[in-house]
Amino acid sequence: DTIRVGLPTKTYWPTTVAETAVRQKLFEKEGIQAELTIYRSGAETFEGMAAGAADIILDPPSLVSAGRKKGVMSRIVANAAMGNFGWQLMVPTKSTLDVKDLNGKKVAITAAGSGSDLLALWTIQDKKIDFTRVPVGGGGLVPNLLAGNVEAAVVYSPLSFQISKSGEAKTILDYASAVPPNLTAGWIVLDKFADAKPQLVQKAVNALYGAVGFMRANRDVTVKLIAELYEMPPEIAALEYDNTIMMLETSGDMGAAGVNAAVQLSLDLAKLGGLKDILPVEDVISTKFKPVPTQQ
Amino acid sequence: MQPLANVTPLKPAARAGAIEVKNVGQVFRGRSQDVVALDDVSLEIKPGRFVVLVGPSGCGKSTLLMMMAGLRQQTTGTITISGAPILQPDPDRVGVVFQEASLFPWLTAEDNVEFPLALRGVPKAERRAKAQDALKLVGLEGFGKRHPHELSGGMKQRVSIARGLVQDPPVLLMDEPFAALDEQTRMTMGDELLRIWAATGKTVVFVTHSLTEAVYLADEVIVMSARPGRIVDHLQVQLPRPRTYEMLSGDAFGALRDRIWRHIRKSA
Amino acid sequence: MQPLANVTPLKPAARAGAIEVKNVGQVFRGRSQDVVALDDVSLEIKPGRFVVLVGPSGCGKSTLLMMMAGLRQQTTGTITISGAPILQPDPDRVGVVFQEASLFPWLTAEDNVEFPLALRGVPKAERRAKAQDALKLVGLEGFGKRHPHELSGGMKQRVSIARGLVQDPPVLLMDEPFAALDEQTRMTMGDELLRIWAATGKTVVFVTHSLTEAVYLADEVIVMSARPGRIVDHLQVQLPRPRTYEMLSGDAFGALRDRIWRHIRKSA
Amino acid sequence: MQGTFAINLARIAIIVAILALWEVLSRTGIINPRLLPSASDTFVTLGDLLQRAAVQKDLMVTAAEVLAAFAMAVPFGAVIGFLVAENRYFADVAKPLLFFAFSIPKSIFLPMFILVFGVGFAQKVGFGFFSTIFIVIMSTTTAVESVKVEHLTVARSYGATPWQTAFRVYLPSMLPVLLEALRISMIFNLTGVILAEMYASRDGIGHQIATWGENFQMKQLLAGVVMVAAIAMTFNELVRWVEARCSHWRT
Amino acid sequence: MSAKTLRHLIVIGLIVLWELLPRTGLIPELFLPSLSSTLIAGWTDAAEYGHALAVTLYEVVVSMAFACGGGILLGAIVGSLPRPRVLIMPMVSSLYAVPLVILYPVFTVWLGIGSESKIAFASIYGFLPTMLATAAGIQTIDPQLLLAARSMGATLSQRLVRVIMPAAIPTVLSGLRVGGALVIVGVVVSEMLISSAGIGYLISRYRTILDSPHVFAGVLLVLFLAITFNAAIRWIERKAAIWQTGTRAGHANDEMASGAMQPAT
Ligand SMILES: Nc1ncnc2c1ncn2[C@@H]1O[C@H](COP(=O)(O)OP(=O)(O)OP(=O)(O)O)[C@@H](O)[C@H]1O
Ligand SMILES: Nc1ncnc2c1ncn2[C@@H]1O[C@H](COP(=O)(O)OP(=O)(O)OP(=O)(O)O)[C@@H](O)[C@H]1O
Ligand SMILES: [Mg+2]
Ligand SMILES: [Mg+2]
Repeated sequence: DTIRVGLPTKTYWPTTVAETAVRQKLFEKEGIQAELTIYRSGAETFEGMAAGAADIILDPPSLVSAGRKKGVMSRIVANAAMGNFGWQLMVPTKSTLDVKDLNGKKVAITAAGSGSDLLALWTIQDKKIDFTRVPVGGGGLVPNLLAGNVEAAVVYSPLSFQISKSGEAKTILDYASAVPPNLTAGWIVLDKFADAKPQLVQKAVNALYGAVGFMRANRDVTVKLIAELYEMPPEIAALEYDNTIMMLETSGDMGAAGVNAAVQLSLDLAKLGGLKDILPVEDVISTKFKPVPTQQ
Repeated sequence: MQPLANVTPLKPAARAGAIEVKNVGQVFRGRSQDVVALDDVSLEIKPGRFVVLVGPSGCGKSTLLMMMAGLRQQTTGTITISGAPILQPDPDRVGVVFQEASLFPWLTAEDNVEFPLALRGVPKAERRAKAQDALKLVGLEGFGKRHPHELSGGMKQRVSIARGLVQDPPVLLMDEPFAALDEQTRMTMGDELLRIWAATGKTVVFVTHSLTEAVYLADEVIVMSARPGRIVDHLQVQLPRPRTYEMLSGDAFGALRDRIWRHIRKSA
Repeated sequence: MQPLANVTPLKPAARAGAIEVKNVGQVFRGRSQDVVALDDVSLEIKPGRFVVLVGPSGCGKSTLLMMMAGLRQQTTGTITISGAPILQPDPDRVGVVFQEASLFPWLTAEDNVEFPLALRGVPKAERRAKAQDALKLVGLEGFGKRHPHELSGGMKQRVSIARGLVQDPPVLLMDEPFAALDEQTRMTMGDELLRIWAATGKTVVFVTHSLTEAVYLADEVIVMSARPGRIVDHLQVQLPRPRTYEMLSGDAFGALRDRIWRHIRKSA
Repeated sequence: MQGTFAINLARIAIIVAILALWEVLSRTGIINPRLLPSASDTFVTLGDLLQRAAVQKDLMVTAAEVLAAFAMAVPFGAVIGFLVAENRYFADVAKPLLFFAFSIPKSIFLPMFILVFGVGFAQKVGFGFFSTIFIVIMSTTTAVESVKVEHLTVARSYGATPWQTAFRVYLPSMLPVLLEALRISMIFNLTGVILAEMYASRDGIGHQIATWGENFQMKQLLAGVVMVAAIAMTFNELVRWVEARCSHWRT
Repeated sequence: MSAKTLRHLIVIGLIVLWELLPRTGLIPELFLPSLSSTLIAGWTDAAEYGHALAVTLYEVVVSMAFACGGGILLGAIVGSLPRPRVLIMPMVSSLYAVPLVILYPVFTVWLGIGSESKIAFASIYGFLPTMLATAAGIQTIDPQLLLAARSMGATLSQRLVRVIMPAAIPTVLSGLRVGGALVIVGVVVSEMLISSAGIGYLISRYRTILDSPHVFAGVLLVLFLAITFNAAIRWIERKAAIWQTGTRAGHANDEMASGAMQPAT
């Protein structure tokens, strides 16, 4: 059997997880094959799954909720991350602005409605300030920040580490710690698929969580892998390892205590971004699969 | 496929080359008003005849030729060629030399001449040979490799004549083919044409403005009047063949020429 | 701006219309070989003369006219018109009627005739009047609203002549303007042309293949030979003016015609 | 012919000037070199990238997709364009519809292609085809309209079959317009395939470019852009070469 | 059946399919929401869409002026002058080969994220095809006509306006069609990539949150733009029809030309 894994963007930790699982032959150990496809963003990944081009994907709960409204029946089967690790609000190094000073200013986000938009909206609400969110796309974040078109930007990892390391920008707000823990991303499968091939799903999450375990245990190998995948110097890869990979959920159990609340919080945050129809938590998660990490 | 039992050949040999025009009219629908270019034209041409069509400018000669070639549908009446009505161009029955040379600018002179042969899939060597012959006939030996824009007006017209000749259909329609030629070339080409015609037994319909040329070449001369185009005279030229330049000054010749001239003068 | 003190008018009235061609040659660079179209042609035409150019097809008549009009640069030699060399088209000095009608297909006949006037900003009413006159002159009254594709070959040529006439330049170059016309129309137009010429004192250079027409119209006939184009004869036609059709059968006329004919025969 | 040398010289001069400007702007810091790495750096990076087996494979994949899409879109689009130009009825029915389809950004339909083809070769080719076909249709229509009626009449009088008319009259007559269309189509095709690769893929050069862009790896991004541009330009030159061979009869 | 009827039938068919395919579940609503839900989505947020339309319309009109005006003018010049042609054309078409969509995010650095960058992008996007089509069309003009105009002393601009333009009008019009359509696409795509206003912005925003009815409401607006533009071109075509007599378009009613159509059918 082959499981098709859909990943939103290449330089995002799920890619590292899935790649590790492939390279360490964890899928094979589970007796399955994996095929990795990289999409351009979370929404595209979700569409890919809806179109039947991916079996298991990583996305935030909000998309699951929105998708169910549109007739795409899917659920989160495993909890992947409980925070926005590596996501930071950044300003150019020379800038003296602090978060509060951003009132009335312009802040770059990747796209309206995206993860970065949600974080920007959260900032507005939490810090009781108001600024204009400017969608500039992933490729436009740093150029526009450096060129001064925007005063600040919500930057994802490892780009955030990269530009702070290079001295081009500095962090004024680290969302990993600032935002209360919520379920930011989970592994998602279609209900249909989960019903038809529960074993395959189970094996896939086993392998993926096996990979998380492996990465935690093998720093050097993983840093090297990140450096290779992202085409980045090892220092940045090491930062990525320490600040995101090490923060990932190791069990993934959706039935664990507090998960429901974390999902609820995540959905509430999404409401800020214009998501209209929020479904009850029970409808977007599935507790059927409890990952049993594949052992090396 | 089974052989078809009752195939009637399109052009029974006896009638090959016969032209019959019956009550043909042509009306052009204009934006503001309609133009009656031809009105009730009827004529019959026996196979193998050399017929010259004359008439004042704009009387409908080209239009009549286009209809005989199947390139334009008449508004009324019927046109029969080699025994069958002509409804669309049929190069096996009719060939045309247009009033304007209309050569393909992207082809050389010889490729232009070869064009109709190429369409029929004549092998390269054979059509090259035929094209060379035709070009030689019109006095353009050695100009085969030139493109139309490198030729003079008269040369282009001659290439166009050569293109009409290589086709070798039983009926050849020629619309003022010699208009852009000097008198000497014109005479030579006229004689060549007569020679080919005599040798092949084609029916030729030839438009010209030169009355001398008309009488010199023709078995019959059809005279048209203008607006709307009608046939006003149909003369038989009984002069013996081969024609000679001496005949030009003969009385019979002069009389025929004068008779046509009087028609033209009246209607132009 | 200050008035300029020493402005010499481009065309001193005395020389307006004079044409001087000195040792002019034209070589076309071909891909494989070069073509010498004209070789060392020299001639002088006094203002107000009616000069006819004859010669076998492809001898370089059109090429010579194009150079006189400034539309093509000669390879060697100089051409002077109205006292100044002609290096580019100058409608104040020279007008051209082309061998191929070259009408603008998107303009009606009258708009085509008005075109040169419109270029100079002549007011609408005035140019309309002039165009109507010119169209009447060429026998196309009532055809002004037609587009070129609705006209016969001869009609197009006549529109083109009308277009040349409205320009009214001191020198008029006409390249086989009557080639597509029937004999009657041709004669009428020839007479009209002579009338205009006599009334305006223009210099006319006229290319034709009809030797009768040449002698009938000309003050002088220039005969060219082919490949490479050279002037082989330059005749003065001393027949009195106005010319009449009776002259055509006179001895003087016949002699001139014969002389030209012999040249053409030799070189074609 | 004597001008050819001068023109080539002028062309080279312009290219050198553009590269020099690029280099100077970046080196002197008039433009932040982080945003616009210098030409030399970009080309060094390009050299490195081209050595990588992964990049070579991606290029091959993209090239295969582009060629497949092009090979289908051009004949198919040309035939439809031909029908639209020559058949009144067909034109009246289809022209406005085709035009509307042409005016909608094609990327909106990317998910549809995933729905139908999944993610892979067929989907890239399908989308490349879809992004190209409309411009091919519209350009062919333009090209056909530039053919002279007299030439068609002559061919008709010789009893030319539709194929003969198409290949012996239409094709040579509309060649300049058509080649221009080919050029533009190729660019649309390339962009379409790359967009599809950026959207969802496992390999292909668009996949790489997307990553470089999101990672703010300007050197690699520019090198990638140069790579794609080079492919398109090579094709351009190929078309120009054909054009030069076929259009010498034009003065 | 008349062409118009058939076309209307096709349109009606498409509309019915649009409604039925999602309703019957043959296509998930995420990919194609039913027409009715799309219309409802558009209607409930009419104000938002109206504002976006205004922004996009402004950008489209300005870009159109640049792309079509500039494209035709430069195409005419380049097409009628052989020297600049051989020099410039290869450059220009090579330039077009640079995939601008990829570089667009970097573009915004210099042009800002407002309308200017959209206008620049869309102008370039639509400019080239217009220019190339015009230039290529002009090359098919009968050189004899230009010669005639020159002999009558037509200046370069007169030749351009009075000979080249009318002779090339069918080609130029089709170039205009292509260019105009591309301008619309260019504006919307650049808005989708990077912007905070306009139809493209709405499309990509709603897409990110998987709100497909709102996405397609935006697509409908784009279609509306295309229909408007098409109507404008049709109007110009009718105006230019007088010029076209004698060309192929003008011959359409002529038997000769319809006869010439036979090979195609
Ligand atoms: N497409 C058309 N639309 C309208 N009128 C036309 C069209 N074609 C020809 N005519 C008209 O039909 C008449 C006959 O034209 P035709 O070309 O047959 O004349 P012709 O006898 O060949 O003249 P010429 O000797 O000058 O070539 C003319 O009055 C012309 O204006
Ligand atoms: N652009 C060109 N390139 C090469 N050769 C040319 C070109 N134009 C004309 N020629 C050649 O120059 C010679 C003279 O041509 P020209 O058109 O002047 O002849 P003409 O005397 O007007 O002939 P006609 O009476 O047939 O019109 C011809 O042999 C022709 O082939
Ligand atoms: Mg005629
Ligand atoms: Mg000539």
